[in-house]
Parts: sequence; structure tokens; C-alpha cells
Amino acid sequence: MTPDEPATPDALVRAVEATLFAAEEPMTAEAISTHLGQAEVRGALAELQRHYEGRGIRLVERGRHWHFETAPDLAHLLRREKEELRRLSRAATEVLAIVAYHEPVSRAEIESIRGVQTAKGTLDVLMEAGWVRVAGRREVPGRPVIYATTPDFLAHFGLKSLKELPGIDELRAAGLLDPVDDDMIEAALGGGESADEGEDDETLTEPGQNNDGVASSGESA
Amino acid sequence: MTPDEPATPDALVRAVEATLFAAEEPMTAEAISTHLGQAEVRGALAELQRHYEGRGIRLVERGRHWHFETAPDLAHLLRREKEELRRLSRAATEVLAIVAYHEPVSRAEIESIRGVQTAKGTLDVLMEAGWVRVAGRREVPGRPVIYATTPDFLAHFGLKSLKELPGIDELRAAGLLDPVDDDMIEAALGGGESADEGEDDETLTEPGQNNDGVASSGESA
Amino acid sequence: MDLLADTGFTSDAADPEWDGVAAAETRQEALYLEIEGWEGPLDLLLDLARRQKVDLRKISILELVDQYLTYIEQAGALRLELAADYLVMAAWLAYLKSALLLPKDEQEDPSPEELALRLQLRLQRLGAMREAAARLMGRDRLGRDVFPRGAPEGLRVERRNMWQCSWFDLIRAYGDVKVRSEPVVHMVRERMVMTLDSAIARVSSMLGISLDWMDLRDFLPPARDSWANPQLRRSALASSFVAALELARTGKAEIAQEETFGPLRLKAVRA
Repeated sequence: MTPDEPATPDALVRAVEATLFAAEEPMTAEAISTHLGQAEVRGALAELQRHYEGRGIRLVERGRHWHFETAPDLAHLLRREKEELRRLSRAATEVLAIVAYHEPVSRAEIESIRGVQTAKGTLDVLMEAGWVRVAGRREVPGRPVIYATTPDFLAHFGLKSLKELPGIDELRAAGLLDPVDDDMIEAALGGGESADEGEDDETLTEPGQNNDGVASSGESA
Repeated sequence: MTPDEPATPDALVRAVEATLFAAEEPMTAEAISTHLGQAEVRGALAELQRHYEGRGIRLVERGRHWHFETAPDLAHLLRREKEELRRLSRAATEVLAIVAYHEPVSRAEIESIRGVQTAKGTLDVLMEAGWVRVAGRREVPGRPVIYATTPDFLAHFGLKSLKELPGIDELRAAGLLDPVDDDMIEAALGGGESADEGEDDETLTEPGQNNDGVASSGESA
Repeated sequence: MDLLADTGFTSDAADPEWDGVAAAETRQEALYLEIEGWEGPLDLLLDLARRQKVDLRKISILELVDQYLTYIEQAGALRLELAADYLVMAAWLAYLKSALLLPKDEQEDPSPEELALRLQLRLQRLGAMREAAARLMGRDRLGRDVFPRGAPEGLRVERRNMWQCSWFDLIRAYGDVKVRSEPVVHMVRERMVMTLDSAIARVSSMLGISLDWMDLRDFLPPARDSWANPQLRRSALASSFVAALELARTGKAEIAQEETFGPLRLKAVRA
């Protein structure tokens, strides 16, 4: 839309604007269209997005869902009123990043990247926050559960899609998002059985319980 | 503000816009002002109100409190009706037919004709469908409510008037009354399960239970 | 281990938002005490690597291995109960170090250089995710930096039933009602019967005329006009039978039957 946008928007633009303003949850273009009797709404969404550029609120698309939100540069004005978000543990933030950059991933893969076992509670916290979901099982022996992010995750972190994750292209180019396949180091890291991708609930092998010999050698090293 | 409103609103207008958008309750000008470090916000409120005139949402002042709301002419978008096709139950169809053939009828009369009690819900469904209406009360002791069909009923079934409903003779000719004789004989001989069809209701009369004398007479004859 | 409280032991679920173990600490003394501050050997390695203040891709693995082993040694000297996985890593790194120092021609497959490279990659991967997490958390977040509408009106979809019924279903339903209700409502009035009284009158008057045995059926009215109705005939038969029994009971008639289901015969009793 050019600066000479009409002073009064057309009926469809108004309808889409009102619908998204009133909606309690972000809506896909399809849902808006259904709500408005199958109207083609993409043009209206684009026009609205342009119209709100530079205003105190803006129209954004997050994971194919659209919603209005306040402009980010006004955060300092609004933040004080709102209660702080629940703070995530360092482990939880790392796990969340791993799920987002590697999705879908199994818990064993997350643990392999982090080099430590991940408490079940950490994934639960992320699922409770609505940012991570179970995305089925990987069709490999043991059929491990795999995890992926949700549209809420994109909405919360202001991402149109996972492609907008900061630095994801560089990380991929550097091979840092490739699947881990490194049994040797895996063993050294105490994770031991890298094939042990089975159910989440079981504690993975408690490292170093039968390793007294190794332990003492380490001490003397 | 003239129609040549600036494409980009000034910082205060944006701040007021975002504050009211994110607010969970309508705010007074004073509250907004306090929130924004004692800024004078009346001009900004007026400018915003002008800006949203004609859009899908508008800024309104109610009892000195300001808030955004859906434009009144678009209020219907907030409550959309979704229609679901549902087939009338057998009981409801029978009651509807009885009302059509005998109108106006009371519920007691419907029950007497059907031979089974009629759940209140059945008539409610027919009234929800718009095919049956309350047509007053019969001026007899107890003043029972009487029911009749509606113009929608005629429209739905493509009838000009109730006179177009086929008469008893036509029903018989169409074979729709065929089971009569069988049933009567069965009832007379004590078989008598023919009334046991009520889906929603209890059978009132148990026909043909005291005909043993006739049966045995037949046997010894 | 009282130290745990001070060092913010990271039990995955409950540790505070990470502000960087490495950044908080410089003195060697403190370093020993922080063993529980790391999330495992890889975490510690990454932290040590960062202290080299070079790009992780250019990190000296040999130097890193030395640091790790030194650290573990010192921690052991302070008689901290080192977790076994730290010791396993120490053993593996000691092996890696010796392999790296050996002459090339004695090396196994995979080569120690290859292993060092893989370790480096692991550190890079973890480092990358740690940075990504920090950048993610630093974004404009919904509910913290940007806000959705505070009090949306909400969209309601109200379901309305569209009832369906065909003309035929309607008519057939009425037929069914008629069929079902007719016996109940109209049976007595509409059905033609021969009453017991009239049967007794007819049978006794006919018995008065005849002197011989007569079949019960002969007492029925001739099957003409309405008496031709099979139902009425059944009724007449039943009533006549009861009439015969009644006349026999009062001693006005005799009843005889030759065989089961055979014809029932009647004769007047002459007083």
C-alpha cells in the first residue's frame, strides 16, 4: 500500500481488523476466512499489516497465525504493569533452543547435545508453557518420543516461522545442527549407551556406577 | 485533525494507543497520563478517536473511561452462528405429524394419540426447529397449552396448507396403514407388542393381556 | 555438601536463570568449589574453552585437556567427591592427550586428531545452542515486551441446529402412529362382536327347535352381509362356545366331542 491509502478501509479490511481485534487467540488466515463466510482475506491482512506499521500496535504473523500486538519499541512503557514472566532455568532455555533449532528431536538427542541427562521435569515445564509438544515417535528401534515447538512458541518469541530463528542458517551451514553420531565421545561423556533412546521416564544409565576402576585411574591421572 | 493525518503518529499517540490496547480494563485519561509519566494525553486520545473512525474498531469513552471496541456495525462478527444439520428423531417426527394432523392439540392429546408419553424435550425440539408453536390454551379445566404448526412448517414440507396432507384413505392406499390388520389380530390374540416402539417415552397401555379366555376357547373349539 | 546452596547446584528443573558460571568466577580457589555448578563434564569443558578467549573453532584441544585434567586433579586434592562422569571424561581426555602426543605412525583409527575434532565440534554445538538460547530469551517476547490485546471481546461461534425431516418421514410417522394406536383407542368401539347374551339367546332358542345333536358351528348366524366378516365369525364362534358351556352348566344342554379337536356337538336336555 502506498502512502495514499484510502482514509476509510473497505468492508473486508474492516471485518478482518475487527475479527482479529476481538479474537482471544491468534488466527490463521483460513480461520478468519471461515469466520467471515469464506472471504479471501490475504489481501486484507497485507493491507492491515501495512496500515499498522509505525503505529503503537502492529499486526504480525506467527507460525501462520495472525494477531495484533503492541509495538516492541514501547516495551518500556508497558512492561511495568505486567507481571514478569516465569523465569526459565538455564537447562530449560537450552533445551528449548535445542528443540527449536533441531526439531523434531528425541530426549536422547537433546541429552547428547547438552552432554548431561535432562530431567523429565524440564521438558514438562516447556510443555506446560505451551512452547513444546510431543510430535510423535521416531520410527527407529525403541520408537523414542520426539519433540517439536508449537505455534505459541513462535508467537511468544516473535517469530514468523522457525526459519527466523536467530542465526539458524549460519549454524546449519557450519554443520552444527546435524544429527549427532559420535559414539566414542558419547561413551566418554558418561551417557554411555547412545542407542538407549527408549522411554523418557526411565532413568538413563547412571553413569560411572560400575566404573570404580576407571574412576581411580582418573583420580591418579 | 484533518484527513491529511500524518502517516506515522507521534510518540505519545503511539504510546496511548498501545497502552489502551494492552489494558485489561478501560482507563481514564488520568490513569493513562499517570502511566505515561504525567503526559497530557487528551490530544492524543482525540487524535486516536479520529483515526479509528470508520475503521473496524474504534476508540470510545464511556463514563470517562477509554477503551477500544469493535465497531458497532460489525458486532455481528463477534457472534457467528454455525448451523448443524440434524435429523429429527422418530419420536419428534411422530409428534410433529400428530400436531399437523390434529392441530391445535394439547400434549395430553398427543400422548393419547401416540399411546406413549411424550418427553417435553420433543416438543422443544420442534419449536426450536420452528415448525411448532404454542397456539394458546384450551378453555377446559387445567387450561392445557395447545400446539399448532407454523408457516415455516408448511414452507419446509412444501405445503400450501395443512389440507394438502394426505388423508387417512390416501395413507391406506399408499400402504402406510397396512400393518393395521396384522396388528389388530396380533393384539386380539395376545401377541400385542406392537406399541412397543417409543424411543423416548414409556408405553402407557399394554394391549391384549387378558384375552386368554378367547384363546383357550379357540383351542378347545 | 553445604557448598551446593552457595554455588546454585543445577538440578535441571529448579536452577535460576543462567547468568554464566564462567563470568562469575576468576579465582582458582573458587573454581574448585564449583564442580557442582557445571552441568556435567561437557559443560565444564565448554567453560574452560571459553576461558581461552578464542573462537571455539580455533581452540587448542591439548590446552583444554590440560586444563581439565588440572582442574580435576585440584578438585580431587581438595577431597571433593567428584562425580564419576567427570572422572570418566578425565580418563578419556588423558587417553586422547597421550594419543595426540604419540608419533603419527602408531595411531589407531579413528585418529586422535579426528577425536579431538569431534570433541571440538561437540563444544561448538553446545556453545551454539547456549548462545541461541540467550538470543531467544532476549527477543521481544509476547507478554514481556509486546502485548496482545488486554481485553478482547472474543469470538463466539454459536451452534444452531438445522433440523431436517422429509415429507415422507412425516407422513410415514403419522401412519405408524395410526397403526399403533388404533387397536388401543378404537378396538372396542369399532370391532364387531357377538355378545355373550345374544349368543346364549340364539343357541338356546335353536336348541329348543332341534331334537338331534347339532354341530356348534351350525349355531352361528349364516355367513352373509356383515356376518361374513371373519373376525365377527371368530367372535360368534367364541361366544357360542361360551354360551354352550353356560347352557350345559345350568343343565339346559349336553355337550359331546368324539375326539380332541373334533367337532363339538350340542343337544338340548329335555326336562
